Amino acid sequence: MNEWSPKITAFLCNWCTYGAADLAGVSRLQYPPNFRVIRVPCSGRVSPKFILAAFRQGADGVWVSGCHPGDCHYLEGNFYARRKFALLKGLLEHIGIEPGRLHFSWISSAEATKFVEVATKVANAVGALGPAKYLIKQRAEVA
Amino acid sequence: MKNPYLPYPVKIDDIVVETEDKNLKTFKFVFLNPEDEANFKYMPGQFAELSVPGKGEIPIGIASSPTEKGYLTFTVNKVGVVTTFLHNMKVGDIMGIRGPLGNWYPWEEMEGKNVVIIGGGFAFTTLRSSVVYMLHPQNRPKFGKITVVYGARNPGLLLYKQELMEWEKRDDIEMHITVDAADDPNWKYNVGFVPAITEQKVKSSENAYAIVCGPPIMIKFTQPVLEKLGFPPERIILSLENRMKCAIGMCGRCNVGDQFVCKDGPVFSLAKLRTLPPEY
Amino acid sequence: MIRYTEKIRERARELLGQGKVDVFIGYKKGTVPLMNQPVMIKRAEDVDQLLWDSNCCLNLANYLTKRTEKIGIVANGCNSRNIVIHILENQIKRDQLYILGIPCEGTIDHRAVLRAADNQELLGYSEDGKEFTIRGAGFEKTLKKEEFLRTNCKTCQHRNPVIYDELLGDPVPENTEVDPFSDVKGLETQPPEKKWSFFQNLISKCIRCYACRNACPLCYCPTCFVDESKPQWVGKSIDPIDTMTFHILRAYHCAGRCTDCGACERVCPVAIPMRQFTKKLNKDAKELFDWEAGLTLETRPLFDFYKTSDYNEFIY
Amino acid sequence: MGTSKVLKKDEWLKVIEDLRKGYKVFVPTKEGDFHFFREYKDGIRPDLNFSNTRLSPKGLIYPQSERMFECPLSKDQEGAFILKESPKDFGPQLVVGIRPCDAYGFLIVKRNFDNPQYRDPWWVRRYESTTFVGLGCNEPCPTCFCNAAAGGPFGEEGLDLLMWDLGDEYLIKPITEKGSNLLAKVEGKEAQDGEIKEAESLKKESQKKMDFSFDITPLKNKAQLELFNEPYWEDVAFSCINCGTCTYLCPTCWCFDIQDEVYKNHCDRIRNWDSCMFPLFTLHGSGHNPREKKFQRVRQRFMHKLKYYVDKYGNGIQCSGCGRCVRYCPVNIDIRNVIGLMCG
Repeated sequence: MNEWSPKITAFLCNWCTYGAADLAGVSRLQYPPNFRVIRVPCSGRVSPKFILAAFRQGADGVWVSGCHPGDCHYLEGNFYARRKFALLKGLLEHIGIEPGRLHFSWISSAEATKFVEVATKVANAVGALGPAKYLIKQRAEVA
Repeated sequence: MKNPYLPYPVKIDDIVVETEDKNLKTFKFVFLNPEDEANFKYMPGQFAELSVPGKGEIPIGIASSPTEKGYLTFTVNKVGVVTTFLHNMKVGDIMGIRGPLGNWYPWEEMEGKNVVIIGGGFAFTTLRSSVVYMLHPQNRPKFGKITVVYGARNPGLLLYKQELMEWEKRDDIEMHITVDAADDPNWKYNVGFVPAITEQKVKSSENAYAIVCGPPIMIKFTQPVLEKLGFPPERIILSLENRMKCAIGMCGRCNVGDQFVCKDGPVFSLAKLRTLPPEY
Repeated sequence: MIRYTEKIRERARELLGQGKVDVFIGYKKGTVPLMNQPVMIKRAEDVDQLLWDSNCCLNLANYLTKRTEKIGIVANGCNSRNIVIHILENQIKRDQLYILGIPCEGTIDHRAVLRAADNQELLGYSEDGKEFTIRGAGFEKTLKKEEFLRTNCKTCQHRNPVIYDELLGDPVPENTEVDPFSDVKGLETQPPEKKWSFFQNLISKCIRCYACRNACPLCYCPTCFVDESKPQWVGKSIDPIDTMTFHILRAYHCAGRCTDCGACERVCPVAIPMRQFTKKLNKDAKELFDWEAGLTLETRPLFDFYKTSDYNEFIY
Repeated sequence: MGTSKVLKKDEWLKVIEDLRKGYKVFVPTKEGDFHFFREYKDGIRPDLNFSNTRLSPKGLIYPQSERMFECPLSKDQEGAFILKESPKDFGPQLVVGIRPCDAYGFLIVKRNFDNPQYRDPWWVRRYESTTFVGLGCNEPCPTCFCNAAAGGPFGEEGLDLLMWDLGDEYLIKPITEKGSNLLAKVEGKEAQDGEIKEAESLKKESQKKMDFSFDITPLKNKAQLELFNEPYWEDVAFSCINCGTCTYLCPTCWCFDIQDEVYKNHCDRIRNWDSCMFPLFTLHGSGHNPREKKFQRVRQRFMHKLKYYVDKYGNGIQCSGCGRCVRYCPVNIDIRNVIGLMCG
């Protein structure tokens, strides 16, 4: 039973995706158990530093999910987040983080089914890549 | 070769919350190895590095007196990473202490002299050590009159309250406790800033040394008062703080001119400080 | 470009003399060949220190952050774009500045020049139009400037200042033919492991002196993320992952702001081409948002506004 | 200290190669456009045809990042929370081709790390187990000023052996007993009068090429506060970008930081080079910073090197004249000019 299964850090917006996860739970919908959820007030709160910190600490994947464009509780947080993430994703992939490790989604609190779908998709994508190889902080390589 | 960076292992023996805002706690440590205690010979005014593995080290003045055997105490303000972690540690936890470090108040020089101790806020730690040291029956005859002016913003922020009250009752030490403001109608001590109380209560600088520890603003306004009272700068003793890492004069950050606060200090006379750049 | 020197001196003298500016920021000749030093002139009689040649590589916008005086400054294309960013980000006010614009014909890559001199010691440098001459013990070489341009200058598409109070020469033609991102595109086609080892290798000599960060006019945060302790984002040793984290975050802080002035690479004591990080961001900003930093005072910075129609394809 | 020997260049390099049996040998080698000291392993090509290494060799004795102590952090493990020295190899090292300025630099730093009160165990053990084979400079760089700051282009202090490049051969002079013992085991012909004369004249020629000089008396005589309060510091510091290039490349800058790192319930206490150019260097927990402004930090660096060190040790300035900071300062702050100002 020592089979590897991915650890995925999920930054979920309190106002939508986190609710969707809840709803999926109470609706008894099955989704992969690979996520370590961090509840954030808005996808706009997710600093690129958080995502790097997750990878550094050994996350095999990172998933950020917020409200649909136009539905942000703070009106426009997710619009700003979208710009930030677009460039961040490009940069991380450029330095060698595989494209399937970092995921973004918009899921409203009513979309339990979408939550399950995306969670499955993310878990499968990360699972297919195997354990994270790059940017993991190990014991310091020093003299 | 003795490794001067290696802390002695110690155990937290007791934790006392000192102030009402709970930001200051006094930690009592005992050495895990008795021979380490024998090696840890210190004088009031010195400091040590409290070493919390995984978090780092912090330089803290030793609040206990060498006359108190079997343990060390440190009063720590909760500010950064290490102190915050330390505040959450429990009695029985193991950590490290590295020291004693730095110089001490000029005890040899002060023998036979009157001593005025002026402290503010949570900078009273090594002053507490000094008072306990001087009041020890073996040491008390070595000093003349001992006067203490100690102030805090309000009564709840005074350190070592119980001891202060005990000292108040003694006749071999003159206590002037003060607060900036008190809303307690039963407050029976002084109200006023430390420099003002010093001016009112300290009558003479004759044959006397003044040891001053406190926030920069207090020191700034106490200096002229002391000079007015006639204390020459050689007899105004201050204890400095600077960011430190190694605390043995090697890492290079705490210097004030060519002096290292960690190794050549932290205790300097005002006369000495006047020859040095004011980088503290 | 030596021809600008006299004009700069003349105008700086007048501006200082007439009290239109309190100080004038420009370059002076350094004590080492191929090296000029940023300088702040306070008195009209000192303006003869000022010069302009192909070694004016440090970005002067660096020296504007939070200054309060009225400042005269020289600015070529990239420097002027960084001045725009400084104004947009409230680091300096437009009306504090008197900008002498310099249509720029590029600056030279001192490392390439030294290579051409077989890394022999240089004792002298002079330039004349499209050529420059280096001298050392027993040798003298005249080289064509266009062959020794810094890599960012070679692909620069904004050589003329975008903001100025007066232009010191006729605008130079912009070089729109070249593809500034050909190297990035090449790497993009590589598999992840190749990319990772490329960047690991790229930063392997890094000593974390932070010259790249500090030479960058975009890096003016009072507390840099590397200095934050609660939480601590990145370790301080030269552990390769910590070093990589530093470079990723440093670059990302420049996202949508980098003008590719090349100061970071120019100052690196171990010659790390760290523009490979920022160029990817510049490329994506251009392709996804049609964005180039610091071109106009009229638009907010890239991350300070959005469109509902922004690129969304990467989001489920 | 015994007699000098003369060896053909390739013979001497062969000797060095063979010495890898008894020593960890470090040699200058070219990587990209410049030279670094690297451990002489297979695949490394020593290159003694260089002006100087980009980074000073201080890292061979005092690595940029070094694990000091470690301990487990979970209660059920033995020795939890009790730091122990990390195991290290302090076996004999041999540094070949170090320039006299850099070797002299170690002597400057030694006064800090090896003093009557405290000895830095890592620095001292590594320094003591290292043999330094210097290479004199026939052609000093225009930025060099070791003649004024230290022992000059063929200075012997801090070296165990000194090599002269005589064209096809090296003349190797023993300086210390350590060096002499090493050289005694090397087969080579004894240096002849002619060769010794040639070496002497190379030294004189080289010294003649260096034109910067200064008199240290004003640095000694002026009060700290007088120099500290000079009006020129803001101008000196104007162009500074507060990077750590000068301090990290310097053979005589020794400041460090100590950091704890945790990995999987294991604590490492690591020390890293630090720089007085960084604001964090002196930042208090309260937020107060005694050297808050850029010019204060620049002033600190020069005051430390040119005044505080002079006062503290009475043994010259804290600079060996290697010229790296002059050359590689991104904004051309030239210590020689600052010396001029401070002595003026």
